[in-house]
Amino acid sequence: MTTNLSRRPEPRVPASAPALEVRGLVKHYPGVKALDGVDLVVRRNEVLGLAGENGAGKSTLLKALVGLVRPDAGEIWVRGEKVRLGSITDAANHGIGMVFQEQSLVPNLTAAENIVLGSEGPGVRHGIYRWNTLRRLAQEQLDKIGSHIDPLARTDSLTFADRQMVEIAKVLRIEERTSHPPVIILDEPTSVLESKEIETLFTQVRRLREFASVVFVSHRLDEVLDVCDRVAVLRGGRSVGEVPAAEAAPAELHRMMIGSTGSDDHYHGAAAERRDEPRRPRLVVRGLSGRSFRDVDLDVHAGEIVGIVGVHGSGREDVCRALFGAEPTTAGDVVLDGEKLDLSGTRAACAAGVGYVPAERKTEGMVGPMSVADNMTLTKQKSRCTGPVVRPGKQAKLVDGWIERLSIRTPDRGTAIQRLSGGNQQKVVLARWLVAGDVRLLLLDHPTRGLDVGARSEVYRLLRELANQGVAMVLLADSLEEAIGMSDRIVVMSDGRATTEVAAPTGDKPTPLDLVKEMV
Amino acid sequence: MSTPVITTPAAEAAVTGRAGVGRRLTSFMPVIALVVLLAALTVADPGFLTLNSLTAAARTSAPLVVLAAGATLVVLCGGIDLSIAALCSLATVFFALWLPDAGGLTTVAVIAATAAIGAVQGVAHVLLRIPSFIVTLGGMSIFSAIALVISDAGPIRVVDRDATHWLTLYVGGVVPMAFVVALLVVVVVSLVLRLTPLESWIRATGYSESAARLAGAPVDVVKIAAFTVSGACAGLAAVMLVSRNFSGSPTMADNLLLPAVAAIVVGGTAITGGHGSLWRSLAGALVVTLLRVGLPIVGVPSAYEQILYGAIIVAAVALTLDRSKVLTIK
Amino acid sequence: MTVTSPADADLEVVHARRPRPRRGVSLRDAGPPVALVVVFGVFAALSPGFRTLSNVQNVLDAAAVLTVVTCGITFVLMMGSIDLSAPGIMGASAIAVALLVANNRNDNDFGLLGVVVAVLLGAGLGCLSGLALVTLKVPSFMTTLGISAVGLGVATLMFAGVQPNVSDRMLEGLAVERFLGLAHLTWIAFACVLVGWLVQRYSRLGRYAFAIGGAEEVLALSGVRVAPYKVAVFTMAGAFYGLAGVMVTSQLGAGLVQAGKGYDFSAIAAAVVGGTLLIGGRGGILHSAVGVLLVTVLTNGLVQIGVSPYWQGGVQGLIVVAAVAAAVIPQRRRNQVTK
Amino acid sequence: MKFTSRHTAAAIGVTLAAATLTGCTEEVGGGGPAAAAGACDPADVTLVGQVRNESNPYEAAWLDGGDTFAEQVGLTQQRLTYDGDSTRQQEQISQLLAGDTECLVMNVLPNGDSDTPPIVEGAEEAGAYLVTQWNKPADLNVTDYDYWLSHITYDGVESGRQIGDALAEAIGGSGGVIALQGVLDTGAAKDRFAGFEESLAANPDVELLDDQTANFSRAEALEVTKTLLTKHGEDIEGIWAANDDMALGALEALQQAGRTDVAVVGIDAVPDALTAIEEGSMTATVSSDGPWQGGIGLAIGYCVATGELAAGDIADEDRAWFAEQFLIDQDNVADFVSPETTESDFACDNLFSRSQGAMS
Repeated sequence: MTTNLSRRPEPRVPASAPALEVRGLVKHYPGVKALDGVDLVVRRNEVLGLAGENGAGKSTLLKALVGLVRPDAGEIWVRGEKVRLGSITDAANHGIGMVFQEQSLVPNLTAAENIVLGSEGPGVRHGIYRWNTLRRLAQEQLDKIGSHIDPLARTDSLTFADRQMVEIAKVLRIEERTSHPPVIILDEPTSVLESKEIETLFTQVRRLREFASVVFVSHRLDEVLDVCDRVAVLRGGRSVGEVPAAEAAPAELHRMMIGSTGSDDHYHGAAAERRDEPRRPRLVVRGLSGRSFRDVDLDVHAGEIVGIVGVHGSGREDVCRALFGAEPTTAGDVVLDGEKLDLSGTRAACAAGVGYVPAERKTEGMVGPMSVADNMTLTKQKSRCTGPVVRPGKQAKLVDGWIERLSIRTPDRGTAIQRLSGGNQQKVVLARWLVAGDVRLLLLDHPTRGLDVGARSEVYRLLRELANQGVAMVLLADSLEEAIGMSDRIVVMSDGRATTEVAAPTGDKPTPLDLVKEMV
Repeated sequence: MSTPVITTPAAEAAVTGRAGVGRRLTSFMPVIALVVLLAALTVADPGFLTLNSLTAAARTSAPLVVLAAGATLVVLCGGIDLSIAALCSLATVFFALWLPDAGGLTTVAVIAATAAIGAVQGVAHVLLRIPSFIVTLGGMSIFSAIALVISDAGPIRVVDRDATHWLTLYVGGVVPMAFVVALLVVVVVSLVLRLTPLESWIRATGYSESAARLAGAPVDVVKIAAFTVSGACAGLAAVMLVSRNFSGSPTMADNLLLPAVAAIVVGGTAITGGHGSLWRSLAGALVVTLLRVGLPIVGVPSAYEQILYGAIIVAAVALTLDRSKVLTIK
Repeated sequence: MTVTSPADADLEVVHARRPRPRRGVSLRDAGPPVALVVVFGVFAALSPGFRTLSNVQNVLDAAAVLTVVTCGITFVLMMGSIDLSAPGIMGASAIAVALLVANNRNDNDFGLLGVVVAVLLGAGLGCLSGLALVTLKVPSFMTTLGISAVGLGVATLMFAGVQPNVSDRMLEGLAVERFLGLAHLTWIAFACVLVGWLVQRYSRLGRYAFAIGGAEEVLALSGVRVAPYKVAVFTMAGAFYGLAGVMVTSQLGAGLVQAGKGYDFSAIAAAVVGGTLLIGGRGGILHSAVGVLLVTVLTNGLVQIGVSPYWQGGVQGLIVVAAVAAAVIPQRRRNQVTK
Repeated sequence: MKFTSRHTAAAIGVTLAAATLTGCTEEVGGGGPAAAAGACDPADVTLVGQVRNESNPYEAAWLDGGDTFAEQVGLTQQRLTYDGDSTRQQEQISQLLAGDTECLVMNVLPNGDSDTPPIVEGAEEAGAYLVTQWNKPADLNVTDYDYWLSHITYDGVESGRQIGDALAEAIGGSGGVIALQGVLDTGAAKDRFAGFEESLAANPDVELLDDQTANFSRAEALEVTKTLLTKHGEDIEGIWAANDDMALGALEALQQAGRTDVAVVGIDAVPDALTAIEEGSMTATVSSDGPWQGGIGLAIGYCVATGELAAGDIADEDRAWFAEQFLIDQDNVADFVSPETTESDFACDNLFSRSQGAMS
């Protein structure tokens, strides 16, 4: 322990007691100790960052704080008072609320309803909605964070960033339940936001600090350091330390998270090794148009990684999907290795040696309840079949081989993929395209979304190796830094068009600021 | 390719025990339910558990088994086929009408026709993106209408019984041929699924259609194939019914729809898709058959019979459904 | 089942370049009413018998029972569940009401109270299927199928071999007496639509049913206990079926076990045609009411223009499929999930 | 798990193949019937009555009649209902025949004509005594079978004509009428309508405006009649219904339309129809005495099973016969309000006393 967190404040002085305190929290799951005596203090009017790799126990801890998980041992104190949080309502009554990683709004209700959902108060009398009151209540919440959303708009008609605002407005409702300043937990609020939206969010977080305590969780350490006052680090279900954000550097945090010194710049490590010789163009896209993009030209050479950057609505995701045949096109030619690529459907793309890693891993990337082996061999039947017949032995050998080569941590190949951690899931999804050894073009839509630093590094390394073997890649990166670090060239898309192309060779990388100028 | 260097000693949430006794038990639940029901019926009427009686029940169950087996494929893909019973009725009419001309080929012709009709539904579902519930609900009324019109709303006697005689035989003197055929359908289809990539495609489609599609699984083809097989099974079930009733009628099998769906669900196949199997439906169909014929035979009055039937199928599903595999219960 | 797939979200983000937050009814809801007008127009052009005032009254009267059943089923469908219990619940309530008001079987003469008890019986049976759903975690498809069988059994028990004939003036009058040219039952159906709409729009129950269909897990994360609302929705649906059973008894002047035969699928078809889709979170009472009218107009019109009764079912089936196809084709996407 | 299943599947496959090779036989267990002569101890006889459902007053009364007979001979009747579902009827019968069939007596109402052959053949094979009523394909001869003792029906043509004539008389010999047909797949529905057509031929001024099927159902008759009333309006002066349930449905439709001037006739003499005739809202019906039907079928089987009556002694004209029926109108309705069967109706020497002759 590098901290003095386990100090028990005695006697209790409510007035100066921390907003939230966790002492020795323990939680077992079958086969794993998710929390192994975590201590944490959240002071009043501060933004506390919470860092830790996947599996460090962050999400279990957060769930315990909002009553979704009942700890096996340990205590939770709120403003100097020991509490038992049996449900999310309990937590809300104690002024603790959480913005969940995956947006937790009901798409077909109005924004106002979502904001007051579960705590309608005077908005609902005897089970009857009073729409005017409801709207006023919601408006009050939106005003708090300075948002101008129409409270009666249907939530699914709002932009993503607006929905995030609704989400925060919703969490702030817990103020109504308690006279004390609330504790707001933000779990990975930025993972799907673009930089401009992130700025707006940070402004709101700083504003929240005026009257509340905030727990901020993110995989992006730079963000954590940017917005937080203090950062607490978890590792292996334990608190391993905390640092004032002003004094800390990402490298130091990273070291605390993984327990050894890691490379801050994990993008470039592998890149340095790559052979940088000119290659023939593998993918040639001319004048590709679709519902959300027009006249997109794109060249990708064998062994090259081309990043596409752009804000939400730039159409880059759709271009990516269109190249895989998953989004209709209205015009344009796509040639892969000299042959016209059939964009009529995903099957044709797969057959031509195109692979796609979707952004939404859980719903689109993998089939959760199915085994690692089945997920890995779902696409390339030749790899496990003789004629039309699946050869279990062949499949087992192949899958085990890839599990080993990619260091996929799984009890065995028959385990349901949904029971693996995010990074390992993503490796299985990537392996799907590699098993047949015929992949020529990989389309990567946020391949590292939701992965921790360690898992990210592994994915980067894997992608680099693939590039060295001559696979062409189109990368929609999670952050500008990632795009810059990983790509050889960067195409900027804006409003459905590919506007600029920026070269990004090793040693002569553009800065994020250069790109942002082009994007807007 | 080299092994990545960075290793993170993180606790794996994934490490949990292998299929425990509990999970093994859930996968045998349909059979357990069947045995319990049989035991209960025997207690109610000791005369029920005789070879003859079981043979008759097996013979009775054959069309239901076949119908349920076919529709199970559609359910595994995440859809539902409400048209099986109406299609089966239509097929009995086809059979009766075609038999004089087609003779021994009638069986094949009928199965081919219903398979084609099933395929058409599959294509409509896939191409027009209409939910299978609606396509097959529409199909149900359309097939009934066609059957009524071509049969002139009446049953058609089948005088020439040679074409269906083989189905009324008994294998080894005990096992009804119709049941053997039904078993064969279950076994053959199960084996085909297991031995080819079809099973993983079907499951992937049922669990997560978009993931399956983005993994390049031939989702559309698999779905159409499922509907085709379901149609073919309706045709085969029709031949079985004709062999039993010596006639074809436009409403003959209509009342088998809900029992067939009940059989699938009682077997523990998730109505949301992905999880389940044909042998489960086989067990489910036997449970439903025992309920349909067993309860009145052991002397349960008709009013109580319905109440019991309702209560027992709900209880059976509560027993057999493996909730760890089904995420949402709607 | 979550309605918005990630692909959906992307699509919306794209559209968001021209921000157009939607408040109320969208264009895609306009299909069924337009279809209703078109179908009505076609029949009116084809058949002089169809366009008479008395036939319009007849259509509205004929739609009454189906409307009430559909009101109930709509809430269940909005949650993304399904309900096949209408035949059983209607049968039970039909016999119950016939035995409770003045009749030829016993000396009961509870009048309106009898009606209330029958509706409560329906609500009770509906409650049972809801309870089985949330406590046993059995899919609603099966619980409601089971409850339907139970309802028929209860009805047969009460029937006891002798048809109960209603001699209660009030109950018989509902089907016979008219107000503004429409039978009282039809006005009851109107009232049900109104009540249903109010519940859907202004009650927590209705809004939550809608939300459960939209994103059930979100409600749980917001601290809402979903189970009671699910049970309540099934209970309310049961009450509607109970009322429908009473209405059938009023029309027939006798309690029939088969009073609700076929209403399960026709109500689902009507709701779906109206735009209340089976995935949940879409549509509503008014959509379903339009669907009921569409189906009833079709039935009536096909008889009026002399289509063979054998074909009528088939034509209706085709139109249901066509209506849904017309509704979904404009929104078709690649990689779209259709169950 | 995977591999276990695979092996199981393979094992099943092999077993099946082996079983198939062993050969197929015609039937399961048990010997064939020797002759249809019974020597059962009266106490060993099993009586089974099977009708569509108990939620139909006529059929419930039928089963009650069966109970009355069973009580008379000190036995109980097993009541079976198949909910109007042909498939289910066959399933029940075959399950029943798989049990002890030695002294089994069945009195069955087949769902439709086409359902009779498999029942008959099943009973013949199992050696169970069978009496069927109402529905039988014309070309299926009772005399070709040993255990199918008798088929009883009412002359549908006659009843259809009788009520047709009564209807014509009620509307004064001329005017428009509509007809509600029964389940088209049944002999009863066809015969009755044929009889009505005879009546129409005899009353040329009565015009048949429309005929629709309402499947013997009260609810369907209500809807169909409503639609036909809007279609033909005042032209309708009479409604001919192939059974009383439909007639009663039509009465409701008339009441809702505020029409009191339309004559309605039906067949079956269900209690409600008799009440309606007493009240004057319905014109006529034809009796078909459910309780007697429920008893007589069992009685014939019982007498043969116990040896009191040799199957061979039943005259050919008593193997398929029309039972006596009466036209009921306001004049004689009082006599039929509570139909009763007497013990002597079911005495072994009096079984065929209600015969109106063999089926032609």
